[in-house]
Amino acid sequence: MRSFSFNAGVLGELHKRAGVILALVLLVVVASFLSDRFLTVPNLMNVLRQVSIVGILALGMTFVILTAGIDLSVGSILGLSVVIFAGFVDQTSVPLAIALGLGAGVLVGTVNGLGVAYAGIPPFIMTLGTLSFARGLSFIYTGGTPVPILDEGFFFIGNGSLLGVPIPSIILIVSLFVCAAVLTFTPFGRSIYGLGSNEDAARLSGVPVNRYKVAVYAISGFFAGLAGLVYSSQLSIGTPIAGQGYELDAIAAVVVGGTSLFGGKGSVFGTFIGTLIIGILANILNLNGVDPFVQQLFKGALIVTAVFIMGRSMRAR
Amino acid sequence: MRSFSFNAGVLGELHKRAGVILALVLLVVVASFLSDRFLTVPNLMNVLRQVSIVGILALGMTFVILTAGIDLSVGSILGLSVVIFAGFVDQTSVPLAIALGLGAGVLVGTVNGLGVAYAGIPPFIMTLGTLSFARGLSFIYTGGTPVPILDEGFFFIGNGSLLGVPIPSIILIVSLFVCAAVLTFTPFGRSIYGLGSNEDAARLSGVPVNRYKVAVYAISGFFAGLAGLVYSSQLSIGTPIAGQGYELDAIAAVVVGGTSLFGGKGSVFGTFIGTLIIGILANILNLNGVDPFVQQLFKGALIVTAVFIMGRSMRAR
Amino acid sequence: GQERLPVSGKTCEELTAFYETLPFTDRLPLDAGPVEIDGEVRDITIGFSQTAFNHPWRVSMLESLQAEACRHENVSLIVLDGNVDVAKQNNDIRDLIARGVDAVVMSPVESAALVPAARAVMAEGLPLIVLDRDVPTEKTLFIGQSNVTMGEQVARRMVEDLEGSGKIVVITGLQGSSPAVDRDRGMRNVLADYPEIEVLAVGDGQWIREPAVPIMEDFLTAYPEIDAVFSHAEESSWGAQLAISRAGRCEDGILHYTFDGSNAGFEAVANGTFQADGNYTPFIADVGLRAALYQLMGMEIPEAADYDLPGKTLVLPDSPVVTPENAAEWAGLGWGDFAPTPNPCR
Amino acid sequence: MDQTGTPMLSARGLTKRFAANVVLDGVDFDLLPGEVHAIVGENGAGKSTFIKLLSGIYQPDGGEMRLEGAPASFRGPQDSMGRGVIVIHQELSLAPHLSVEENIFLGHFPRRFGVIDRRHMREEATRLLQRLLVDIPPATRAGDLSIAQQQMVEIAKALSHDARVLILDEPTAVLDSDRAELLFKVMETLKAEGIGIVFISHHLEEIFRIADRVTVLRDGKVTGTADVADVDQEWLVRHMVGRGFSFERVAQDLSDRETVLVCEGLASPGRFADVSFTLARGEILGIAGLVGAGRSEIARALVGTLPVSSGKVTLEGRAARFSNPRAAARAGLYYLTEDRKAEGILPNRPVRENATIANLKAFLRNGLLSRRAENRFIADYTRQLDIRMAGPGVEIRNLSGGNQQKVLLARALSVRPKVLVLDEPTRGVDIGAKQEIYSFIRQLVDEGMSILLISSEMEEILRLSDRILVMRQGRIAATLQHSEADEASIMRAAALG
Ligand SMILES: Nc1ncnc2c1ncn2[C@@H]1O[C@H](COP(=O)(O)OP(=O)(O)OP(=O)(O)O)[C@@H](O)[C@H]1O
Ligand SMILES: Nc1ncnc2c1ncn2[C@@H]1O[C@H](COP(=O)(O)OP(=O)(O)OP(=O)(O)O)[C@@H](O)[C@H]1O
Ligand SMILES: [Mg+2]
Ligand SMILES: [Mg+2]
Repeated sequence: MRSFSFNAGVLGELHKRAGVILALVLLVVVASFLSDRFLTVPNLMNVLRQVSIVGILALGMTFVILTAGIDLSVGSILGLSVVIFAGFVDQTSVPLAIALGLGAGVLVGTVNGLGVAYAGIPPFIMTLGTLSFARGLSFIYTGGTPVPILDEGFFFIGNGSLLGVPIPSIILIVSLFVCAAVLTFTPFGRSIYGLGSNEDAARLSGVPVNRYKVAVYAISGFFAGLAGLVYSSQLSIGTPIAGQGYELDAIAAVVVGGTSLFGGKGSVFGTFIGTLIIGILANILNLNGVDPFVQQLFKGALIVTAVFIMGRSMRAR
Repeated sequence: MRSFSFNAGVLGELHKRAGVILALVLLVVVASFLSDRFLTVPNLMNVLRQVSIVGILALGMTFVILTAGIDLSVGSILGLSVVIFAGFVDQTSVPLAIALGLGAGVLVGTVNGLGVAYAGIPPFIMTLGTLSFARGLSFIYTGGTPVPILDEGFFFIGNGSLLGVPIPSIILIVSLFVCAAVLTFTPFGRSIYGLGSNEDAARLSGVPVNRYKVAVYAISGFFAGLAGLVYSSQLSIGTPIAGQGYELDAIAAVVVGGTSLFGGKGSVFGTFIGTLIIGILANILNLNGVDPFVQQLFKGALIVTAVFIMGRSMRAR
Repeated sequence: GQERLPVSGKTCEELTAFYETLPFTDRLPLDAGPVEIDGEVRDITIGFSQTAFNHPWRVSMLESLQAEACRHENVSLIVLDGNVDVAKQNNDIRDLIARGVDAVVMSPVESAALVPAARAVMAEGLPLIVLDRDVPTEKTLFIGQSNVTMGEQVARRMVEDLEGSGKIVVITGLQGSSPAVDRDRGMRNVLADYPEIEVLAVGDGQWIREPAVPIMEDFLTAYPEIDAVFSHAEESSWGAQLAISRAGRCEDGILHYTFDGSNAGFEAVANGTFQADGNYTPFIADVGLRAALYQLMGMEIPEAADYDLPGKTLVLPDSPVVTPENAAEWAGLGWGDFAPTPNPCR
Repeated sequence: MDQTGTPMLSARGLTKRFAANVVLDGVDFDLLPGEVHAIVGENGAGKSTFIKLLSGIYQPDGGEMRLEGAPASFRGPQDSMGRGVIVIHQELSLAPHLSVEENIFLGHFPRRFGVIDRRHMREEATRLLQRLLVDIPPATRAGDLSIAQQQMVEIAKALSHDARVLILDEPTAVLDSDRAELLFKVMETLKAEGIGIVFISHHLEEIFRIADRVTVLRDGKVTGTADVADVDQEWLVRHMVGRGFSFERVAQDLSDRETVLVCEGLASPGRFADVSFTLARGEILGIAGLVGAGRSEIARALVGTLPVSSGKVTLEGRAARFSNPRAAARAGLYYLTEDRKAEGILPNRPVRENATIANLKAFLRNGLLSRRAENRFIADYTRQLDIRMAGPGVEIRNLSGGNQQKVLLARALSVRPKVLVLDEPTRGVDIGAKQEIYSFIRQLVDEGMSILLISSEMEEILRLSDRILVMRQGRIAATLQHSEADEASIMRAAALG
């Protein structure tokens, strides 16, 4: 590994991610043997659209996990933003609805961050609390009944395509590159790695640890809101149970993508590949009509195996 | 705190747990103002029985968290053992069914432990994998249909009383004292604290770290099986979805009880009190007929507040 | 064959025997044997996207589907589990399209949310049969019953038994899920006319037994007088009954009104444990599959009728709520082959 | 000493590599019964790695080990301990949440009927601590102890085993000279009992104080083994680094320099009180004292990580009571920690990022972080400080302690501080690296930087400082000019006030 480390740029990145890329390539090869439909453009576009919601959540989650934190509330934040979108799109205007929905995500995320950074509550607990709280809010707001969305323009966000690429996938990929740029090229991003690697050292080096922690949870909340936008526009409905359990899928994508739960190590590209791995697995099992109960076995086994295969980096602790 | 640390035994224990005990007392006082039915013997016995399933899970979870691990699979292990009990009680004999159900719990727990200790897979991921896997097994075993249990003796385990105390509560309390004794008085128990406190130190001191890690996950699996025994005998039914999401309740009980997610710090008595706090909250909300949506807000807020109130100890990281 | 089918784990042999007991085999009749399309017998693959397999009612629906498929050796099924997640179900249906199935049968998690998926199926020119919960968009056929009217029927029976006044507690299905919402709405529609009936408290039974027990225990503690439990699921009613017996309140004569329509539930009505059971049959998927095959064979679906949503519907006779009066004639005609839980008060 | 007897422990041709990096290369080593065998060498020479092979933490890639004549290959620490090879590792390794007595017996609790025999454990722990003249209640939580106290507990823990071979990897690095002397006394008794002791230290005078023989390691190879009586410091240094050293000190005239930092009556409750001093431009102000005197606390208070109850600080005439290290660094005051592992390095980040984290703004080009600029910066310091590593992309945890320290020094300089606080800057650093760091510090003050130098090493303080503050129990016991300071005057002030 050493000989490459001078090699900045793409090659270095590829090399660092070799394990997870290998896993992806392996899966693609196996998948294309298992189904001749797998490697068709429509199916690959399908996969890309299918992974967009969890993929977006996982991007935000990557920031949090890089700081050695965790955000269990993303599924509930998604649900909250979904019902807000649904409640406002048809009543007011699409831009206002979007602003409110994303704003709610940032708000709950900020509360998480304040609790973690300033009240010293462990991230697992703080976000477990908001998981329950935000879900409760969605239920109260809707009275438990799903709110249909009729606006056609809004529907287009989730279901339209540009140049044959589904818009949700474009949102995911643009977000990916923005996140990668922030993490690689800004002092903030770099400090996130430092803070995750050794919080005390980062603090002594002058990193505004608390503020940055608030920021990462706010970012995670923002992306949960963005995922909610994709969700509600794709499905034209604001259901208060939206996103239940997605936090575990998002965390799995991040970790399968090679980011360490102990912080300081990983990348959003890895997370994207992790998302694809999980998405392709689900796709190929569906294409082959594997018994849904048996699919659960595969899913469980895949997460563990993927982390094991490329795992050296996480065993470091 | 120093001046008390000589004081082993009850007084020391009380002092160390002052925060969480205070929280419990506060809650009891508030609860008895909110409902005159709260402080009645039948209601308190109810609470004690109601908390028994999560309480038993939380005991096993305490072992795992003391080693700085986490076990997300306990809900699924509970589900697996529940369907095994249901599948064998009426077909074979109660003792055989119990042995098989508990054995399955220990087995899955052992797999968790082997993955964490020897394959170096982070506990969060390993147990997330078995969460999915064990749940899949329960579904496959039952074909998705609950299996009724008709045996009267088995029913008694979950619903009978001894001297007015429900048997599930007796199981919980006996387990509590056994766990406390193991953690306090045996080399294994103290080593668990050491290993959670500083794994490298424990390894260098000759603690068989890997074997003990396997053991704590096996213990957690065992208690998940035991909770499954209480579940299935109380409800006379083996449903494959039993225990879904219980892992978060169990973790919440452990952490509200003052055990640190970073390992090395905490006790099963704390966990028991944490369990009671959460159980009493649910009880008092139900007694007052609080809307289930609003209950979620309370639950979220309680977890965070409880950890904050008594939190100094966990902010240590 | 002896091969065990996915999810249900049953063999075709078992399912063929079971087929004889299904209630609607006379609708859209279709002979056993290979299905010919344009005079040729080729493999036909039908995709089935189920809400989730987390409840035996859903498994029973699948069994009725599998039983029909077993009658035609060239018809095979791909069965997917929506996991109570509209986004996942949406994805699943697109995977079915990618897989190149000949028709899609789906039972949506949430009606409005599956519109895009439904449109995608129709855009491919595939027959789309929607079961149980409708989608407000174009489709080949919808088959289902209304949870709202069923909620009304059960509530009306309760009002009759209580003679228009009393105190009740409600244990809902999983909060936010559409049958829970609809059954509740049906009940509220009826109770609006009976101000003397007081809803003391509402708890979330999540369709299952375990959460209903502590909820009911706490309700029993809080309210010395409860006349009836209105529960959205038989399972939750069993949980409530357990709580009643443990609280020593068997003598109170608390009445149970519930839903699901399982054979075990009917037996419990017959022996007096439940007063009414909303007869919500899952055995509509065989009809759905036949409708899809009709469509593939280029046949008209005889009884398809227009209704207030896009597409057509097949109206099935309303199954009456099962009460002590008609419980005997319904014995064995419900779903599920498991025994009822013994009433702990006896 | 019986030079011909069977060695307690011997190694022949022991080789260990990490990936392509050969860390140990054919090491031969013998430990005789009842001898103290010292191992010396530069940072990264492979001393700790050698110890880890001897105790089964690593498995060798070549060569063999023998324990009392019989071939030995240890599967892990448990295995080696079971056979009487006891190690005190370089990194402190206590479990902070366990009590002192539990730490001592962790891994081999005394049992009775399967449970821990607490009474026996308490008695034994008390006896061991008394033997080390350590006055710590055995029920104290280990995490509440000072570093020096923790090290004493480590020693007690080692003594709690039935050791045949005792290996001490830099045990004195965090001890003051009194404590170190105590340890040597204990080592002498153990020696007399026939136990073989391996002793590692960068303090060469300690080698002459306690060791019988010495083996010098350089780049993973043995460059010499000798009876201590036959060699001198010059010989050791030559074998370690291949050249000799001389420490020269030039006194500066600071009378006309402007004052940069003024500290008046600074106090932090329970830690220190009434601390006043001034620091001139280009001055090195040494702060001496016994371990626990409160020196690090002053530094921490200055950069805002410890609360201050009263007092006034000015930096270049401006009020300088900072609430966090960030504000301090912005104003030109930077603190380089004594605890490299806990709050210095970003262990799993590359060297490059470790060097630049404190002032990332300086590496922005067109608003984006420029890896090129960062590489240029680290390359610069790699040359100036002679940092030895495979490249700026290696994770810093793979560097030896001395090289880590040099990277952290580069980090401190990236903020271009006016005042740099160095806390134990050469702790665990070898003699060669130390020399390089010293001359570098000289260079910094020549360029006009002012330095507060906290150190427990008398020689370091005396050699570098222009003036010396001596702390005792949280107060300044004396302020000595360079001309009047010597070891005796400092010790007198530190110990007696
Ligand atoms: N786990 C490891 N992986 C890769 N390289 C390592 C590892 N451990 C040690 N090294 C390298 O091996 C060399 C020897 O390290 P070691 O810790 O044995 O040195 P040392 O002589 O004890 O130094 P010091 O005096 O600083 O303690 C160093 O270059 C170090 O970077
Ligand atoms: N973790 C701790 N918990 C409680 N007290 C501590 C802790 N660490 C240090 N102390 C106390 O703080 C005071 C100063 O400790 P410290 O050893 O850092 O002083 P110092 O003068 O900086 O010494 P040195 O830098 O040589 O280690 C001592 O009284 C010590 O006992
Ligand atoms: Mg070393
Ligand atoms: Mg210090």
